[in-house]
Amino acid sequence: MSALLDVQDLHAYYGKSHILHGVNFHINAGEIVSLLGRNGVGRSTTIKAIMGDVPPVGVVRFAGRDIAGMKPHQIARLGLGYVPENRDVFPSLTVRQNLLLGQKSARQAGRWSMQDMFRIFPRLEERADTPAGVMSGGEQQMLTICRTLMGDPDLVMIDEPTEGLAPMMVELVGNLLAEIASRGVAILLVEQKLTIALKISHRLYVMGHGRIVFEGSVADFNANASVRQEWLEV
Amino acid sequence: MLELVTFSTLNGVLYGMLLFMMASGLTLIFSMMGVLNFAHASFYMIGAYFGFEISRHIGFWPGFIIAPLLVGVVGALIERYGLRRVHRYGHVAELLFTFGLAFVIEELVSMIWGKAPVDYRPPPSLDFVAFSLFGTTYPAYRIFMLATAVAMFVFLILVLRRTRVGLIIQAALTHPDMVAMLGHNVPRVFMMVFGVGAGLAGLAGVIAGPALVTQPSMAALLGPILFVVIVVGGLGSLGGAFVASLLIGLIQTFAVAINVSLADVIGPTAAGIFGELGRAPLAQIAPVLPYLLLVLVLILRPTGLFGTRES
Amino acid sequence: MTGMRYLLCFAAVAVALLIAPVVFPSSVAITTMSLMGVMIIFALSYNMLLGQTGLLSFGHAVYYGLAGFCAAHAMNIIAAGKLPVPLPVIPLVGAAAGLFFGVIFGAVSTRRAGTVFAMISLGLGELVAAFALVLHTFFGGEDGISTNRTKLLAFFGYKFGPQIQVYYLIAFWCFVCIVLMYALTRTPFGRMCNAVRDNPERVEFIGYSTQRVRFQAFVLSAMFAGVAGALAAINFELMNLQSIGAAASGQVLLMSFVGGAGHFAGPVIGAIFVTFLQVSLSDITKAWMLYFGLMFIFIVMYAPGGMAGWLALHWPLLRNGRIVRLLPAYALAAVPMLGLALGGVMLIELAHHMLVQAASDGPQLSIFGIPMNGASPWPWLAALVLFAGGAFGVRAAWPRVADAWGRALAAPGTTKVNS
Amino acid sequence: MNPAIALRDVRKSFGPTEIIRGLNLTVNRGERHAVIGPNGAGKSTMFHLISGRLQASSGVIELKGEDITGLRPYEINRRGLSRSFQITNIFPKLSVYENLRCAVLWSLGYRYAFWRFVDRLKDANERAEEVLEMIGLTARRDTPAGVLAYADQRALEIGVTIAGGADVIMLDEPTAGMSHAETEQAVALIRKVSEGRTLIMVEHDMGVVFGLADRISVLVYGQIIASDTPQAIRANPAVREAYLGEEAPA
Repeated sequence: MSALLDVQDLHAYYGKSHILHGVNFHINAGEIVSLLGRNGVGRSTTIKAIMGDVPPVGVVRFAGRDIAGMKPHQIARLGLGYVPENRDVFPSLTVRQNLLLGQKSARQAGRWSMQDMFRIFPRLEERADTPAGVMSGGEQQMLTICRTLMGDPDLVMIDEPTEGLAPMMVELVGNLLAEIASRGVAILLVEQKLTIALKISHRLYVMGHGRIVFEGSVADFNANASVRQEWLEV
Repeated sequence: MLELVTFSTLNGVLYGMLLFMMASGLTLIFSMMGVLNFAHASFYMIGAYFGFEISRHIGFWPGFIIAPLLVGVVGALIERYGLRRVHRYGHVAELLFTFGLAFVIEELVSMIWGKAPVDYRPPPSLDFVAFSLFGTTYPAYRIFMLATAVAMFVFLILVLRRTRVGLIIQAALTHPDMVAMLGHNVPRVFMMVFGVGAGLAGLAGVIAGPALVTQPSMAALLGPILFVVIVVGGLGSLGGAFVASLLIGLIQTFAVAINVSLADVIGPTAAGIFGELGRAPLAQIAPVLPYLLLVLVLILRPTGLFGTRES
Repeated sequence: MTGMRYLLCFAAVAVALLIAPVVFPSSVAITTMSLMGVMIIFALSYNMLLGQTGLLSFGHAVYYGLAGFCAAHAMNIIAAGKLPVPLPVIPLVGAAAGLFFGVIFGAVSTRRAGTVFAMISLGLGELVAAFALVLHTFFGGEDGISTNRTKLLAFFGYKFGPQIQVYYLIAFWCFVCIVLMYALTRTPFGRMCNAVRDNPERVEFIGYSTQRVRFQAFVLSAMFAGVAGALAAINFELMNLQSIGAAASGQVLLMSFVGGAGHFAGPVIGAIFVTFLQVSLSDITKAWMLYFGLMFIFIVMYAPGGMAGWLALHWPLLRNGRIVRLLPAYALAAVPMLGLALGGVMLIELAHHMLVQAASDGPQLSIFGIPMNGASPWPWLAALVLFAGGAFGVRAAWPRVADAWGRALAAPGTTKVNS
Repeated sequence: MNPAIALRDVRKSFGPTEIIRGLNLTVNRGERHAVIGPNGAGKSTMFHLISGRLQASSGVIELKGEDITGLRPYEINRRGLSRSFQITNIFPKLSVYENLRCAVLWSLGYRYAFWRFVDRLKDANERAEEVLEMIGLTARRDTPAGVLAYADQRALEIGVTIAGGADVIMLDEPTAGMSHAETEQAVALIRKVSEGRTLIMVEHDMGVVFGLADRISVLVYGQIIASDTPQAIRANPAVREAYLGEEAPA
């Protein structure tokens, strides 16, 4: 069986800076995969390159199609969802309008409806008609994930969803990720912390200096203390 | 006095609404693409000329519909094959491109239709007196202009607030990249907004042409005022553009109507202090007022009345 | 460049200015060259803003025009009062006036940069133009203010009646201004102008106030524009509202950009070229303003460095002789380009003639000396074929040019130019 | 003696979100101080506040005992603080040499002079040459800065920062985006240029941090949670928690 997302020898540059030095990894349909690593090792750049936000050099195949060189909106339309790290909610629009914009067209019927979102996060329903800009960081994080889900992706790539969140919120995010996976949607989770990643991931990748430096299951990772020390800890 | 106030208010609001029909497109384009479109008033002029040309052959009403659409298409094509190309050289190049475009459009128009004003008239169906007040008559065509402008305004608000496309536009104003990554074709939205903005300006031209003078310098006369409107209102603020349009519309019409000089108001000393300026009637100084307002606003409130960003 | 090379360069400029009237002695040529001299100063002063400091102004003619009016009034006062002031110092009056208005308006406009600065400059330009319509005493209304340069104190016996004497007066000031403005670029202030243009943000982190740099650049630039304005007043013996308005501001922008804002010599080339076109093209075709605009758009889209930028791109190749490798590709591309241009010109001329002149002069016209009938479809067809064929040919030939460039640059011993 | 830099209860909000929440930090004179912390903790914001690019919502910032809160960047720079940027921030069309010369002009007192030639300013030229050699770009002296290779641009970024001779220098991720070999060179350069000065840097590469810093502060969620020697920081359970999200072992 071929992977849902297959990345081979991916390079990427920010201006003149060579950030990715040949990244290889893959994600199968319905799988939860975490991409770990310290700040600045190229995790965010990896997803941005896949999304076409940073020009990718190398092979990026999604659902059997070569997507390197496509425009971000074309890639999104193929079923690849992206939740950015800086939680780009549309601040002047209401929560409901933000969610509506997640849909790619007005008539789209997918795995997720607005009601689903409100059921999972009652808080969003309470604030449905308030501008998204006035919500707390955690609520905005929920909103961005839900907004992406409204587009009915087959794979969501989520960049540091727990960054700066209170422990209770972190747990909520964890639950949401589990719910996403339960509907057969694959997840690529980019994280620095291990809290959620170790709990829910099927497989892990660790990045260092623009390359993948470790690949394996959670058990493999736990068994290999040197990886943790060299590439993640202070 | 009451007569003067009534008619000046009517005309001022009318002029203000016309300004807003252009300023709204200009503001949207600026907010989205960061481009101050120098050629925006040129679209207004093309609208008037297209309207004139069509009305000559098949009548005013077809022109009223077709001309703005044509201008919109021209605008969209210019965005797609001109502006988008220049984008990579930065904002200065974009500004210069639209500057050159305004120049070329003026030359083309005077080449095709001549330098003298053309005879673009209101349709006979609207060529009557709407009402008369205190012995002065008010033409029905002006009422029609006002109605069109208000209808346009309502339409714009509805599209922006109530439709999906409006939502996408609002979101793309601040976060174009994120909007694209949700699967919306942002470049196409830009092109559309540019086209619709141009079309709105064209519509303003179609309806203003018969009331004012349709001539090749009409763009150059109006363009700078338009910039005053959007800077005074606050760059990127649609509400600000609306208020500033009305403000400038009213100031201009009242200034023209009131035939008083500074010397009449504060006595002959004014002439001593302000010299010629003190003696000149307000009507003569009227063209200066918008720019004076612009400079004042920039000194006292650099973000404009409702703006949030400085540049 | 070493000191010796500057001296040589300036000496060459001086010699060129001196002998130009000998080489082109016709009265038309001398009138044109006088105007070019004025425009060179004006365009260079504009480029202190656009090219050196990165400020796009749409109202630079304000300083040129106001200084011109001041100079005209000064000349009239001097003549009326028989004051012992000779004509050659009048440009200093212009400089002072430019400086004065530069300080006043600069204080308002240089608080901001970028698009907002551009808008303020446009607004100030319109403001002054609108005031000029009201203030008849100073601006003279539609007629403007006329003056008589010969009524001033004779300068070593010269009364500056003949145009050739005026030419040398302008040439002298032109030379002085070129040297001064070039010298300015070599000072700490000049370097900081460039730094502000390149990266205003970082400038604040190496100890400089960007606003102060912009203000100083603005004031000095207005001063030089003032010199140009005073020379214009001397040259025409008349200042009117056109010299202060948006059209004049647009023209100086056009000159600087077409010539190339990125190089010191760019505006000089632009001023000479555009003035020459204005004088010569306006005789040949009535649609010259249109060509002008199209040329400008072409340069914005395809050669944002202007003519000087294009030359500078070829300079290293010319020096090491590799330019010959480009010639075949250039020759190949030149043919369709010529076709494209010819076709375009024919279309415009045909359209212009049929729309504007045919009613009175009939459908007969001549383009490049070739007579044709605008009412017949054949010239139109020919023009279309030339235009479309040319466009197609340019597209086809372009990869060859790019390829030749790549190879000429990649050849060893050439300084690599990355983009 | 007053510390080089002191921040007292500094806060900064963007709209409703508070990014810096009562930050306290002391950097002693002559030390090399690294600031680390997870993404979004507010490290760059803190740099912007100290250097004057952003204005603090409340709190006090002192430079060598002098209150610099609310001053413009150039005023702070003139008081002896100079900073670099995370994203290279040089003068792209000017040559490498001109970049450095521009950076030394103010400190040598040339201000906005338009009556003297830069080429004749002996001290400015000597200083620029000196820095040029120090950052190892002598061979690229006349190249426009915009076409330099990335690592060279980063070196120039540091050069422009130190050229003015400020005694407090702040480097924002000086090795970001560099390869291994380039990072090593950068570390050597930083060591050299920070000799005898106070250095504050934000850095993600732990090798660089532990190799250079005398003291380390950990910034999490807008607050400094620890400020100590490298060994102490490595052993600090709160730091572990912040980085890995694991409960600290009891």
